[in-house]
Amino acid sequence: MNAELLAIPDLMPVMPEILLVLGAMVLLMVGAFGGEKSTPLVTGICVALLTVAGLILLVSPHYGTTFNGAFIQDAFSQYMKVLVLIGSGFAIAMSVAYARSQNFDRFEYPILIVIATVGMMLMLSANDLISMYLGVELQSLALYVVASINRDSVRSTEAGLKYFVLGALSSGMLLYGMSFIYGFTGHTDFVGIAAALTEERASLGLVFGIVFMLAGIAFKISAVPFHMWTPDVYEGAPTPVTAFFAAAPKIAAFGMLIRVLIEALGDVTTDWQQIVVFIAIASMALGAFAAIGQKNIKRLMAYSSIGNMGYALVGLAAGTEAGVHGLIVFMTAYLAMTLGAFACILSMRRKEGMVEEISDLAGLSKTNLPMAVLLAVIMFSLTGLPPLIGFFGKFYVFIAAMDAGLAPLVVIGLVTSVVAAYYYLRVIKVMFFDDATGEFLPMSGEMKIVLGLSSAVVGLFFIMPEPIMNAAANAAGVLF
Amino acid sequence: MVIASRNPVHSVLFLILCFFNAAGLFVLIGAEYLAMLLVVVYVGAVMVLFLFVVMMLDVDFAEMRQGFLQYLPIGALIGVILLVELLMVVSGWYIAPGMLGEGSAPTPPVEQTQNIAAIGELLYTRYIYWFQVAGLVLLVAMIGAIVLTLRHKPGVRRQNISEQVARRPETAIEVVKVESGKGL
Amino acid sequence: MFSAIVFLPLLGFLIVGLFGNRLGVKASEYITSGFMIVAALLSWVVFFQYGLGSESTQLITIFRWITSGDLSVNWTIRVDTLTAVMLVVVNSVSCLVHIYSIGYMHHDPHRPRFFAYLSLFTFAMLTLVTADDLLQMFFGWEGVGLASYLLIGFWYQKPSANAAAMKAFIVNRVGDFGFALGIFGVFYLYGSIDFTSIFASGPSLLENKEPVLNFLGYELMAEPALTVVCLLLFMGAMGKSAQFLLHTWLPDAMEGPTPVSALIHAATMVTAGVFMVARLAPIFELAPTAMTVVTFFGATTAFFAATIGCVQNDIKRVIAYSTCSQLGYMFVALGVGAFGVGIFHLFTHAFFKALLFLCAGSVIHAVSDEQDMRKMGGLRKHIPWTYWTMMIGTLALTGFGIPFIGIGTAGFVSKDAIIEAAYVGHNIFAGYAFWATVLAALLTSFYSWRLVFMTFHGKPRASVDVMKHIHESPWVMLVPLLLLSIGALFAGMAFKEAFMGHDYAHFWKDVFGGTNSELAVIEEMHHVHWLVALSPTLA
Amino acid sequence: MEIGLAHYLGVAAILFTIGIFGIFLNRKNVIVILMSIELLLLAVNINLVAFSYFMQDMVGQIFALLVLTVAAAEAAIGLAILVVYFRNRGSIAVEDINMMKG
Amino acid sequence: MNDWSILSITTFLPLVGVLFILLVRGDDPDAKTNIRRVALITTTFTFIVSLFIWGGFTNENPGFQMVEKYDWFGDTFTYHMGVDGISMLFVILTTFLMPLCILASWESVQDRVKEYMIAFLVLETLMIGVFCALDLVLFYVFFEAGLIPMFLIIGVWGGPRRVYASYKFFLYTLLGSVLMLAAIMAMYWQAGTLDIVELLDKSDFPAQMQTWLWLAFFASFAVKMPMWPVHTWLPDAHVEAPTAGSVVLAAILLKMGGYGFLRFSLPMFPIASDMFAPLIFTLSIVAIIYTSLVALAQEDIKKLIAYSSVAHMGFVTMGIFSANAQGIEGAIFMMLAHGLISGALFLCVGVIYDRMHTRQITAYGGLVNNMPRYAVAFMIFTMANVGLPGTAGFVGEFLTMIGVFQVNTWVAFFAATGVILSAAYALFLYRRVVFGALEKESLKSMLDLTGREKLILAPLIILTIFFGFYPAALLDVTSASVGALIENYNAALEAGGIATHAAAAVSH
Repeated sequence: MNAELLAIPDLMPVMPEILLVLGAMVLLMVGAFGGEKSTPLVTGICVALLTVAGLILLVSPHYGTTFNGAFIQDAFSQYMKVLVLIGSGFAIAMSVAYARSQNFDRFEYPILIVIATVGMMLMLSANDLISMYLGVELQSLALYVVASINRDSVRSTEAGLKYFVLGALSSGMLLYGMSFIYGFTGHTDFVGIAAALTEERASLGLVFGIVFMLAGIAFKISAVPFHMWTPDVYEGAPTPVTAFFAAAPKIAAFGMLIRVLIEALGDVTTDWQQIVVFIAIASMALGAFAAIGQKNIKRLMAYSSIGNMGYALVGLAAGTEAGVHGLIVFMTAYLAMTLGAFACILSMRRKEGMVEEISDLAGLSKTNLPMAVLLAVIMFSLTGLPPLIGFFGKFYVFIAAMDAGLAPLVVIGLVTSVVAAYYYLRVIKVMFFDDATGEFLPMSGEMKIVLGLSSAVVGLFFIMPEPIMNAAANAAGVLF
Repeated sequence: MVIASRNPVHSVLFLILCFFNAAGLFVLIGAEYLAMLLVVVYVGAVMVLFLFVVMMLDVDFAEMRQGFLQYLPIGALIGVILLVELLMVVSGWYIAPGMLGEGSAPTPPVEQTQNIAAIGELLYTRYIYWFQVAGLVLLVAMIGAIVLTLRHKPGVRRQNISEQVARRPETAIEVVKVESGKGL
Repeated sequence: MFSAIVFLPLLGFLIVGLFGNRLGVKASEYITSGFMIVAALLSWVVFFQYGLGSESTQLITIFRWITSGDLSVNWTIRVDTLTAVMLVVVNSVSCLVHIYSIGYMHHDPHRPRFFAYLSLFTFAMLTLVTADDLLQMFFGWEGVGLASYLLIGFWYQKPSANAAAMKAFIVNRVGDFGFALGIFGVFYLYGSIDFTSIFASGPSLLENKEPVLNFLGYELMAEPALTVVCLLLFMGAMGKSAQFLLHTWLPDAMEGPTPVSALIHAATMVTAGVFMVARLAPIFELAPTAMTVVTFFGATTAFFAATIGCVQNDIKRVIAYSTCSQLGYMFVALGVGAFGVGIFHLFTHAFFKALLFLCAGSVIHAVSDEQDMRKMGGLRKHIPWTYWTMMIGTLALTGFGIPFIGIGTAGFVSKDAIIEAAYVGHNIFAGYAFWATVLAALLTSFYSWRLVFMTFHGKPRASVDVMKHIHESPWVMLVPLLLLSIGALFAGMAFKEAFMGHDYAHFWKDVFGGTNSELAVIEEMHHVHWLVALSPTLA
Repeated sequence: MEIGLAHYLGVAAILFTIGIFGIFLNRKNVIVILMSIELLLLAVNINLVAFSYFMQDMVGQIFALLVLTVAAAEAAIGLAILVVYFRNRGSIAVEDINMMKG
Repeated sequence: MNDWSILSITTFLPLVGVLFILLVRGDDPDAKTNIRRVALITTTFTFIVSLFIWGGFTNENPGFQMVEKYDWFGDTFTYHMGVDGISMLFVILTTFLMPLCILASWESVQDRVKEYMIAFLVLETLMIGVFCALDLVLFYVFFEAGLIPMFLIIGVWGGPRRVYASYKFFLYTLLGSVLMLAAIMAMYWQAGTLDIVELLDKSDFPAQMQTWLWLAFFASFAVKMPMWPVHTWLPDAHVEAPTAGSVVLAAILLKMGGYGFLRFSLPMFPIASDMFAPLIFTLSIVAIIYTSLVALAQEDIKKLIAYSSVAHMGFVTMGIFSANAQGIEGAIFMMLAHGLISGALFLCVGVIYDRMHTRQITAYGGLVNNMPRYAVAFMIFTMANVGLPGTAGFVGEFLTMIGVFQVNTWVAFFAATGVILSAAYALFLYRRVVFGALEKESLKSMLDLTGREKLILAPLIILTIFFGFYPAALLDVTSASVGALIENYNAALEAGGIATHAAAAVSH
């Protein structure tokens, strides 16, 4: 027994996660003993926890690896974690009003989100296939539950079931791929894999491993052809849950994907680039075309997110630092836009309850102009119109792909974004051109805040782009 | 047969059989602890759970096979292709000689340490992190299962001990002043 | 002085156009007419200075217009003999028409507008004739087109007037299409479009032995290139001067008020094409083929229009077709190289054709706006002044005169000269032109006298009601008639020597490029066979 | 005949294929799908253990152990969701999971 | 000379107006009036400020002037503004027309006045920005962002088929411009910079690549111009847009396409431009002739004018790709003139639309009887549209044709037929609307131009005629820059081994 094994690992890099886990457990106790009454308290503390964790990350990050290289904290994971925390925090905050009106104010809900968040953070910090897998599972299991949290609703549980079946399948594929990689390289840690790969060229077995692993991750980011669950889950899950699904897990999965592909498999880029390119094209195309006929705004957002994942994959396909940089910017943009959009969707409340048809937005510009304007801004941003953030996100992604010689991919991406523009425009059209069919209840305070903040980022990013751009560049830089 | 049998109960049983076989394989290559675990955890716990659920849900199994064949040709085709490819991949698999024992944690010689001890030694020291996270995963599973399935049925009387203990005359007895001639 | 000539009409137009309604009708009439009288007098002064006197070509640059790369165009007034002649024609006729209109239009509520248009037209025509470059000419060219459009459509409530106005404008545009292309071609060949430099570098172009122009896929040598350019320009002239194929607008244009017909469609605008060809004589001379085509079209039009003139019943249409025909004569003269002769006919024609139109206007005025000759007749007694001036005009048109002794009406002198020129001309269509013009002259006599007889002689065919109202026109209309009569009678004899006789060289100086061909034609003309000389008279 | 790595991997591959097959071909019963997933994970485990043994590397076994753990957790959650769904819908036939289409 | 960032000030001044408008509360008539006033004052003030740009502009300098450059997105792209002879006048055109647009919508827009004015002011900022931007991305940002307010203007305040029209407008334009975006990225990859000035200096993309880049840019600008056959969005957009929207669309937004050709296609991809010139010529000719014929058959006034715009833009593209001084200067002049004239025409249509609420030609007739002043104004613009010499419309037409004649006579030949056709449709329109007897009862109560309408149309009339007689005022501004552009173009062609037209032409 050597001393190295017995030394207490450096816990500083893991502080935010530890904080969250402990907090979650304590809250579980609070909830269990406090009963239903404690829900608001638990919710509030959860948001606070996430905030604190985020602040720790922002203010005093400890870079470095720990647990014998299983866990890594660097600028990249720091940046992505902050995004994830923002996504989760806002998702919890947005659910408050909804929960109150829809009778599912269960204290477990915020706690599960916190744990899922921890899972995501672990994914982002994973420096090892096993850490990665555990992170994925931690997150996924929590999400399965969250999806079907509204257990009395058929749609919610059906969404949960679908999500679970396909998620578990994806885990299986992910694992199978991992086992091949392990078998081929003899290592599960990224450093070891990378080292093993530099020695010899990739064999068929490794390629299979990569294919299976990518397929598994593609499920998590809902990229075509593993997107089937997305629209149904988006539609079926309670709206705040959908908001959460749309934002944080995507970012985390992407961060993980980037790290594994760049850090571990960076030397066999050619082997996975083809796959990524294919997935990207398929996602962009499906996201653009399938959304056209949608009537439910949540389904619309689902297809929108599929498409957006396609764009993000374009940046990954480039496989360069510029590509990752673009991808990070894009994900930032995506987060802001998604949160804003869902804040609006969650505000579509009428006296008789929530509505989620696009046509319900008719005449919003007459009944609630600020909301209409901000939602329009977000939609235009999703379309990719300058000077909104969506444009710059896409721009950086595409320019990197162009740089990597993937011009056809770029052109396809741009063309699909025009097709996608059609359905985003339809939302705007309904809000601005059609006559009102009824009014929504006034927006709740937290929605206003979320919407305000996110649309401020979306709309005003171009004035002060440096902080985000520099941080993203920094984050991308550490991977190369 | 796990996937093909008409009755899910049979499926479960076949699955158990399958796990036993796998455990046997594990034993063959020296992973005794895992083999045991497989039997205990899977066969003992998970499969029983499955069986329980299957029986509890009591689905109508009569029409189980219908429609199965309609997707069979194409499904079989895909399955066969996948299988052939996989077999092609794995049949030529060899471990590069240089990689033997070069892994992150070489297996100690069997004479020195037992399999279970070797695992334990690593798991609680170097890989404590994974151990903890796995624990967390189980916690989530627990919370999730409870959240989803536990329900307080209205109308069920429950004993509330602290309430009973804290019972005071003031709360227990209502003193009613009865006006004369009126009755209650 | 030159600026005054050109810009007084513009001033008139602006004042009346902008403030006409405030100034009142009378003031509008007097302002425009007054300006025109001044301009007309000044242009006679110029005519004597430059034509009969010895002043040489003068250029007055006003300001830059378009400068782009090599292309440089200025607003310029170019004064030489040709310009002087045109100034006289334009301003005199315009001035008289203004005065005449005061009487003719006195029923109309929109008189200020009418006078403004007239002045605008005059201004455009003046910029055309004083242009020193093709573009300014084009400006005037289109300007008169616009004014013509406005004036033809003056009675905008009449759908036929609107249609005619549109037709005039669009058919003219077809011609302009060629003109514009011609301008481009000139610029391409010469790198410049002002007359001075074109004329200066004209002949040197022919020395170039390489293909100089790729036109519609054909590589053209210098001479064919020039021919193409000239033909394109001529197309413009055809449109404006209502030559065969593009003549259709002219008869329709008679929908406009009669003074307009007199001014635009007889004396001035339609002669713009003739003027343009004459102005570009130095280029046309380098392209004999183009000259041949000009001859052909001129001759064809002269004959063809005359035949149609014979069967028209509308008094104005008869005169309109006669105009067409006479323009054909002019082009014949130009085509055979007798530029001076062509311009001389333009000059004389202006007098008698304006006279005829104004007379016709007077007739129409008398019979309560009836234009159909079949409903006239026997008017001689009722409107004697008109009758006699009309007679003079008709005599001039038919070219009445006594051969060999040089006494005759204006038309006699100039038309004879053209027929002679055609006879001696050297291009392959000259012979055709000769016979066409002779026959046309015959037909001219026929339709002219038919007109006079149908209108003034015989029994009245108008309704009694109309006959009761017949009255002689007021003096303000008759004075222009008399003045024009004088011109129609004597202009030919008075200026014959200057335009095409012995003073030729002194008069024209080097306006037509100074080459010898036209001198030769003039020379030969003087020695033609007596029968040829006699033919028009016989006809 | 010596039983080599390829044989283990072959068995795993067959199991994996059957698992996939079971998920996609099953049109009737969700529970069978869950079992198919278990098959997938078992295949993975065989792979891992085989690699671990032939490479003389303990990490594979530890990985397999963790996979086992997680698989159990997953099964629990999966069954829980299934039960909840069954309560709401009264059926667990795959065909009936069709509330949402598009 | 550039002490006070005049370009940025001009560009963003309208946004200040937006802020003030946001401060106005309430929805009553007074508030609306205040909003309109604020918008008017802002745009007028912007115009005045922009005149200082012209004042400070040196005609002889072919390079960029009043340059401002700040870091923006790190080293990828910068905030780089500047004008040269090609772009400066477009800025002035924009600022000049905006107050007129505001005035034109003074009474016709009663619904959501606040949003309307904001949309217009934002649009103004973006339009000015397009012409000032000296960084490709900055350019693209302004270029694309303009879609947003325009989309809303058409969609919210438009006519009955506004949704269809706005969609078509948006998607057509977007599709074109994303391809341009791809090209921009490729340029960045190749040249390592997106600075327009630097790209202009070293436009040495390989010939093969130039072809693709050119096509991508073409896709965007051709839609924007719009060139046949991608023009179909324009008539719809015009017909449905409110008057002021049509004016902006016709007068300024279309010009972005031409400006783009001049700024990018020609100087940056000379070899490809040379190669594709025949294509452009063909499309231009088809545009000129075909759309003129289509215009002839229109029953809707605005549609007719829209088609005439397409035809006129045909002249512009033709002129630009003739790549000589006359052609290019003519094209620029034509764009400016068309800005004034077509804008004015749409305003004229707006005048009667406000009274009758129909744009059907058959609904009118004989307006001259009770609207003589209107008839005069309409006549002047019709004639300018026809390209009558003495109006601004002529100079551009003439120069482009004379320019193209030197390159290809076929093109000039067919373009000249457009002159005939334009006369036909314009006069046909005029005749049906204005001339004739006043027979329709509904028209008899129509009043002549109000003071406000006179105020709008008067400056346009004056300028239309002024520039017809003295185009040098504009041509002098452009000549130096155009000269430099052509010089570089020919030099690049020679370097590329292609005989230039200048060499082929006869020595003068």
